[in-house]
Amino acid sequence: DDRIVRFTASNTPNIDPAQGHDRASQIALVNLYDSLIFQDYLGNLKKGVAESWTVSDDGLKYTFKIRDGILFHNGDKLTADDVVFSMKRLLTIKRGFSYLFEGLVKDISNPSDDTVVITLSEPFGPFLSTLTRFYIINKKQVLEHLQDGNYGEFKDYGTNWLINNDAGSGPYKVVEMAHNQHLRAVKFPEYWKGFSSGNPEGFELLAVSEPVSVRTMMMRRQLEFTDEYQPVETYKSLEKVKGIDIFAISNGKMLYLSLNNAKVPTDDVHFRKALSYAIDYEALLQIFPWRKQPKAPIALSLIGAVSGLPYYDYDLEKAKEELSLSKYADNPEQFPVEIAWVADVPDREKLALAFQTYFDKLGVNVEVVKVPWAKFVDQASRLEDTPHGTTISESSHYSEAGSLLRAIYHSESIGTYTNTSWVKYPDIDEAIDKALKETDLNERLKLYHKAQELIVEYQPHIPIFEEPEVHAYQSGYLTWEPAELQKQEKTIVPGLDLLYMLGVQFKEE
Amino acid sequence: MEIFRFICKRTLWSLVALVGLSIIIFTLSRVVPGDPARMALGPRATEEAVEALRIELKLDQPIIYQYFHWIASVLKGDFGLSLMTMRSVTDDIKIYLPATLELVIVAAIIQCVFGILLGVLATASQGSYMDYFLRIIAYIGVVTPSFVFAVLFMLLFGYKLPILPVLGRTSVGLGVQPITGMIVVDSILRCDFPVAVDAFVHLLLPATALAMNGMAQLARITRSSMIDNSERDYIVMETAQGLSKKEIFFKYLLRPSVIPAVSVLALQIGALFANAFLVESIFNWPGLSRYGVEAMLFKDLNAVSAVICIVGFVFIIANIFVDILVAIIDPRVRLKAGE
Amino acid sequence: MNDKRCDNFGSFSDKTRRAWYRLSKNKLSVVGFVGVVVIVLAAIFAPFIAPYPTHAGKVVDFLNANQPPSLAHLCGTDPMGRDVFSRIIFALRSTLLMGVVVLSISVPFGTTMGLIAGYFQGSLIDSLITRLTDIFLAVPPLILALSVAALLKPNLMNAMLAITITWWTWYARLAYGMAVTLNREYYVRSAQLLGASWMHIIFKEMLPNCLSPILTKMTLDMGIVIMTAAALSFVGLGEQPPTPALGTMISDGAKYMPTQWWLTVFPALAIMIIVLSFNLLGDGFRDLFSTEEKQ
Amino acid sequence: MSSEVLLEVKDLNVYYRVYEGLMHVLDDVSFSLVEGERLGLVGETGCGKTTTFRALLRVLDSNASSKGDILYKGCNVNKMSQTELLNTRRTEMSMIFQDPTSSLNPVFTVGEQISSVIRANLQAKGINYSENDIKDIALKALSDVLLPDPERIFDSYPFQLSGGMRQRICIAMSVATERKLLLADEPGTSLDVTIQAQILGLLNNLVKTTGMSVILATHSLGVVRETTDRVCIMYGGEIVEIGPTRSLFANPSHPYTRALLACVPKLTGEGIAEGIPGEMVSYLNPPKGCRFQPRCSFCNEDCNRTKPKLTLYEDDHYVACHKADL
Amino acid sequence: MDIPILKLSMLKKYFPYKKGSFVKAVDGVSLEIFRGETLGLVGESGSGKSTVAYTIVGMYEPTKGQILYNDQDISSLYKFRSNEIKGKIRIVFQDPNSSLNPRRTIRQILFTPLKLHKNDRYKGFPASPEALLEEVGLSSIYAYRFSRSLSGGERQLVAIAHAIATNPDLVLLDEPTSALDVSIQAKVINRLMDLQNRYKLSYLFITHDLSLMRNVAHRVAIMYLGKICEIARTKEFFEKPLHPYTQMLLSSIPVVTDEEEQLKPKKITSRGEIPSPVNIPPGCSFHLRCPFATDQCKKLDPDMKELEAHHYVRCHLY
Ligand SMILES: Nc1ncnc2c1ncn2[C@@H]1O[C@H](COP(=O)(O)OP(=O)(O)OP(=O)(O)O)[C@@H](O)[C@H]1O
Ligand SMILES: Nc1ncnc2c1ncn2[C@@H]1O[C@H](COP(=O)(O)OP(=O)(O)OP(=O)(O)O)[C@@H](O)[C@H]1O
Ligand SMILES: [Mg+2]
Ligand SMILES: [Mg+2]
Repeated sequence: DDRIVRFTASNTPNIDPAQGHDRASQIALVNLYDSLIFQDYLGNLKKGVAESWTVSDDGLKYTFKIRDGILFHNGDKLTADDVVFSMKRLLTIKRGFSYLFEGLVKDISNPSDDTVVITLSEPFGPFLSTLTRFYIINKKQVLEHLQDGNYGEFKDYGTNWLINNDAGSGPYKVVEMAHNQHLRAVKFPEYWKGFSSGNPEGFELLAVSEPVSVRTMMMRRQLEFTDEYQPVETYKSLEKVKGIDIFAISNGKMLYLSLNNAKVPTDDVHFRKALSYAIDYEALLQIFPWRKQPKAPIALSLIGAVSGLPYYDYDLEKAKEELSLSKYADNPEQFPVEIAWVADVPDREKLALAFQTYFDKLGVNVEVVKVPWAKFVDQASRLEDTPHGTTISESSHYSEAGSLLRAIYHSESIGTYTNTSWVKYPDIDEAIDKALKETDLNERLKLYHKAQELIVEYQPHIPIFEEPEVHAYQSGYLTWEPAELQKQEKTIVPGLDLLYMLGVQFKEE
Repeated sequence: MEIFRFICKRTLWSLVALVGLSIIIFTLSRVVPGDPARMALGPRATEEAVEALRIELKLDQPIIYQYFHWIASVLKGDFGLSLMTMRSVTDDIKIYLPATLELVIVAAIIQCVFGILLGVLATASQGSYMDYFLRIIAYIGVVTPSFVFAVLFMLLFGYKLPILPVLGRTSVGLGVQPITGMIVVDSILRCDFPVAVDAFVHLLLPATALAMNGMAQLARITRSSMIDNSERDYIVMETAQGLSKKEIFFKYLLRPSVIPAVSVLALQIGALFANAFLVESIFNWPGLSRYGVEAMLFKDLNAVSAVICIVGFVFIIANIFVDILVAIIDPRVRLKAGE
Repeated sequence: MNDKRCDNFGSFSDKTRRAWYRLSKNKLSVVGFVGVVVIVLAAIFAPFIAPYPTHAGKVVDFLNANQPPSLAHLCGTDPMGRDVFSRIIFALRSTLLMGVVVLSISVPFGTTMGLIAGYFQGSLIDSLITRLTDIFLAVPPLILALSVAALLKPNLMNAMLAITITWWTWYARLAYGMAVTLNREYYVRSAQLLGASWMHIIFKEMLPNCLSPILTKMTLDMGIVIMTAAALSFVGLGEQPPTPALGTMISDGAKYMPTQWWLTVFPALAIMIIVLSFNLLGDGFRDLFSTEEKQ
Repeated sequence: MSSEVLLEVKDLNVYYRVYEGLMHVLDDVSFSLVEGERLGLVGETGCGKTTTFRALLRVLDSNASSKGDILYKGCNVNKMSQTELLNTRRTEMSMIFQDPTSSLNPVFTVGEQISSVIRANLQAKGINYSENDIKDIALKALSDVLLPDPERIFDSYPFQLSGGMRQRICIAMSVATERKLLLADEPGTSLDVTIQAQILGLLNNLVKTTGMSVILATHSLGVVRETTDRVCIMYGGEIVEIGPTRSLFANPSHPYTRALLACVPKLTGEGIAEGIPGEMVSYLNPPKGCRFQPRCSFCNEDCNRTKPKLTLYEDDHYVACHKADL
Repeated sequence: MDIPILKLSMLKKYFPYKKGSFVKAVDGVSLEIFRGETLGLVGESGSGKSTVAYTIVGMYEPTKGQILYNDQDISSLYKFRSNEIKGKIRIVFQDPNSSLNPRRTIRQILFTPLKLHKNDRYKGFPASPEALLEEVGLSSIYAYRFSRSLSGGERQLVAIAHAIATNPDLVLLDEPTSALDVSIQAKVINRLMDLQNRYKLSYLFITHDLSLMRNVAHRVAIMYLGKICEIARTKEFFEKPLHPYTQMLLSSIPVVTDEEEQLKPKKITSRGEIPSPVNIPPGCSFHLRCPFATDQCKKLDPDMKELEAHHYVRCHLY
């Protein structure tokens, strides 16, 4: 009855906007801080701290007008100075979401108290979308809490303090940050957007993701939302409980079998295609419910993803045909394929084993290896250590195709775990680069299309399915905006975090 | 006097062990795969940022230099920055260590008391159905990993029989100003008894789950040792002198028989730390083991080294403590100590 | 005793007969003996016993996933649709191998170290060995295993190596404790006064006298090693899928409790039967070595 | 000396189960004891002296079974309830164990062990006591057995003391509080003769002043001769001869008794006798007739077939031998 | 009987006890043992008899004094002694039960000394465990048994076999028969004397049993509180005991015949306290219990005097 929303995450968040970037931190940040631009569940860009903005014709200069009357949690007024400070701090510390802006934001200044000008070093189409991840902190408050550190005059830039406290203007403010345990926050009554009557009085983020614990708490009604990493069985058993609903949307995340294109035998495009045809996607959907079979190299829910490409489907005949075209047609069993799965996500083992069985039908020998996350990330940085195949999932960081295309298929991301191909496809690179530079949306979409066609051609990795974000939640006493929208059959575009507390309302008794 | 010298010698040698341990810790933590700088900054960080952090962490220096640098700062009580939580590791440890210690100590007590009690019970009922029953219980305890117990307790007490709290260290909103960091101790020190009770109740399930394994082993060891001793002449004599069964069992038979159990206890304290990880995750206990394993998976060098260091230290202390305990129980060991 | 039977005292047949008598006097150890034989046979003839021998290998049958126990699947099926019973039978192989290899290396090594330290009690060797065991005991096994996994290929062999590295210390401790008391026995003194070497004293005089507790611990350890192996597989070290391992089956299955209880309960039962059998047999062996019987 | 019968043992049989089969150790042992009497129990190693004592107190090893009646003050020990048994052990009978080293608990101080025994005794008698009383009683008992510095010994652990001291502690434990019957199993083996003599004197004193009875098992025939009223000679789990000390030493009638006496080294210095030829009796399948018959130089067919009964030889002096009068 | 095979001169062994004080277990013992001789060592319990034996054999390092074996100084711990000497001086421990390894067969036990001291054997000496068993009068069927299935007497014989296996010169027997009954004791003693005759062994025979001593020893030494107070040839010793403690001992021997009763000296009852070896009283250590003690005894510790040939006594009375 306290109207507190409790949800789980696999770890406690890092609530410093210049440091946090993982899942838990994203949820926390969106509720604690404000950004210049705000995106709604349907992907529309809305005014946030910026009341209005203009873009120069060359797409390099963005001018924002700062809204008047926004208060930080300690009562200070939010000014353009705070915005500039936040961006500079982010770019200096170089952690968290800074990767979205590094090398891109050339300069930021505040010609007046309510104007902020950002100059880019090159045009970047989705820039406004990325700004939803730029959180504004209270300069004065941070400066008051500096401790020793190595950022020159800014000492530690407030990093030590901001890990345990917030200096934001968002709808909720931190009351307790217990590492490895929980984050507790309560409503900030003076929030400029105001609250509706059903909004939670506070929220609690618990760092538990053990399935048993999560399930127990849900059933005891000690938890309102689960995290999205639960094994299918947890959701299935919770689905049967009265008052609990499962909510699943494809949020742009794609699970794929990422292949090492530089190693025998996955270096052969026909071999890769053969594998792509050998997977029984529909059967997989039976054990992995709420997923969608991929129809494009990236998730269809992203702006710019192309539906209607000729795409890979389960077809053993075609698979064998492709295999016979490959260099290894005569003796595929002599070229064992090593498929790694990340130990931290238990469901992945099922997948790896399924691949093993499917590829066996082609006569391809698969060795399944379990690797811990850290080891995998490390292996992915060296060609010779990168396994032939790895099941990995990746989500977009802004709601456009460019995010995933760049992360998974662009040669610049080789050496990170998202792209283990180790082979440059210059035409793909070029298409992606061009698209990202284009500020006109329609033009951009066309270029995205081009890139995706090329990718289908080379098939560097095999998309397995669009991986949805699945949450179980207490539908008995909560209404949740994304769920309501889904009921109205609207397409939800990833961008705003689903666990944005203003989208949650307690039902009136 | 002798015991004092014994403790001194024991402690001195433990220092040698600690140095050895530090070398092993250091090598191990470097050998664990993964690039710490990359892990810290996330997969999307630029190469320059990663390189900068690497230099900051002195990862570009030769390993010997790194070791001495590390040792020097550890001696100053500074374990460096945790890349995972972005806080000073020492600060993290200050939170996690007491939580785990509290858990491990309670588990060790449960283990000790109930293990030995069950052992005595089994000896007293030797050959009867009770004995077989206890034997089966012990085997279940030995072969069932502690996290399975944790899961079972979670299901049983969390759902079917919600009489005990299953998550966290205290109920929401309760807490005390830390002194030692162990909530039960702190709240008693501050005379805040409702919190003490609440914290203690929260300890019960995880500690029991953790203790089951060792408890079963202790029960077996105690039993076999007691049975070995029960035909000794001195027990026959005490029976013949008309001492009551209770006195014989709990005093004259137990004390000489409990020594192997106690020496095994020292080893089990290490095992408790190792097993605590999954139990801590299940009960959302902000403990050191969980922190350690997460740090390890995150390749958070400083945190990993610190955790092994602390655990090793605690273990060595526990070892000394148990040696002293044995010396107290068995005068032959104690009085020989000065030899 | 001027019994006729004295004449063939010590002959081989008499020794075995005597051993068997003592073993069989303890009914439970006969049960243990039979259990061990059955388990070993089951492991050897797994392909003939398991109803679905292929299920130990590359098989995924999602249509049959998560079936509760039935006549077709005695212990139900797992989320991959594989027959749990068949997998348990096959898992016996690696499980037994693991237990036997780890113990047969770490027990002799640890015991020897412990005895040496105990025999030279108070000397430098003693301090060095005991502190060395302290160090090895103090390093969390999971971390040690991770490092081994990092350096070497994550397979069963190296998992055994990782466990062995930590395991010997327990026996060293155990043997040390006993050696320290045996040191003061007159037969040890007598051997010293005779000029016997320390090797002789340790292996011939002391070792036979500390076998019984070591045996007991060893049989209990069968189960503990198996469970430790499961913990290692958590960090990716050990038997690689799809080859089944009992410990891993339990820890993976625990996630599906209580709905798919059979995933945890049956493998746990299997381990229990193994440990129980070895333990009962071990108790029998301990009786064999015990001096309690007065004659 | 009153002549009330304190203890009557009738047809006591004790068996031990071992690998080879069932050992029939005590075979129809019967004797009785009046109040204030001192009975010696003599026999070769393994003849069953300790077994007899342990049967009397019902503290036999777990592989033993005992049959027969042990009537202590008319009550059958073998049929007593646990509480009666406890009371008997606490206040009536007590036993000095043969091996002082192993019969003291190594991890408790001597004082603690003696105090426990005294406390149990006082409790059973319903006497009020304080811890100081107990310590006083214990200290007195320790000095009674001629231990120098009883205070120190009270606080010592058994392993800190020499063999002779430990033996005296076992004795002190049994005589600290008043008992009706003392079963002394080789109480003087590790003591030198002067101290042994004084300790035996102490026991004699107790017999005189408190009317306690003593059964004294020993290998030392000299001690038996000097301190007992009656002697009971055992061979192979049977009583072969029983009678007043004087008469028995003067007129040993059983061949075994004679052989035994011949083996005692004499102060006269005429060398050491050969020892009794032959081996000890096998309890697994003891000879049908007389158990001593295989080693006896006088035996005949009769001895081979029938077991001799204890028969009156002279005044209160019984012998179990077909050839006693030879 | 003229060259001593072993000579102790002013041997002392103190054990540290509490702070600064010592247990003076052996406090200046001088003895000679000749080839083929049995020297009986008698004394009250705790007087240091076992300690003397343990020091000779090298289990303890003497605090002071010398141990000469064939004129060679061997007063060091066993660790520093040559293997040859280890084989030449052997000990039979007080309790045969604890000196035989319960987990080894008799054959294994006896094989060890044979293997270790191969070189010392001359022709005719038993060279196999079975032969050794025969030598001490045990049947070789015992070879494969464990010690726990032997009787006390048999165990003692095995311990003796173990001791003579190296063909020693000197065997220290620490109360070898105190746990045995008289008939078995007789067998053991007979066997020992037999061995002595055949191999010219010397024995240091520790016992409480004076009647036994009367029959086995060539010479007898009496120990009281770490010191020798009388040494004499057996016959003279029993006929003319000089030291009051000796007289006290002899007078309290329990005997079995009236004839023996006559031989005992007049009963001397002891008085006073028994002193502890931690604080030995000044003067003669026996004066507290001595009925003849004078003032001189309280102050001055008497010296050893040779009263008659080979009859030494330490007493102010003479
Ligand atoms: N627990 C037992 N199991 C089997 N046999 C036993 C047991 N206890 C005693 N015996 C046997 O019973 C016989 C009698 O033993 P007991 O101890 O009564 O002899 P004893 O007369 O006291 O001898 P000693 O003079 O050596 O003390 C011996 O042969 C002994 O081996
Ligand atoms: N290792 C030791 N440490 C301290 N004191 C000891 C040690 N060994 C013996 N003593 C003490 O030395 C004294 C002599 O002991 P020893 O064993 O030589 O006596 P003993 O003459 O053999 O007596 P017993 O006839 O009882 O065997 C005793 O007071 C004993 O307490
Ligand atoms: Mg006896
Ligand atoms: Mg002695």
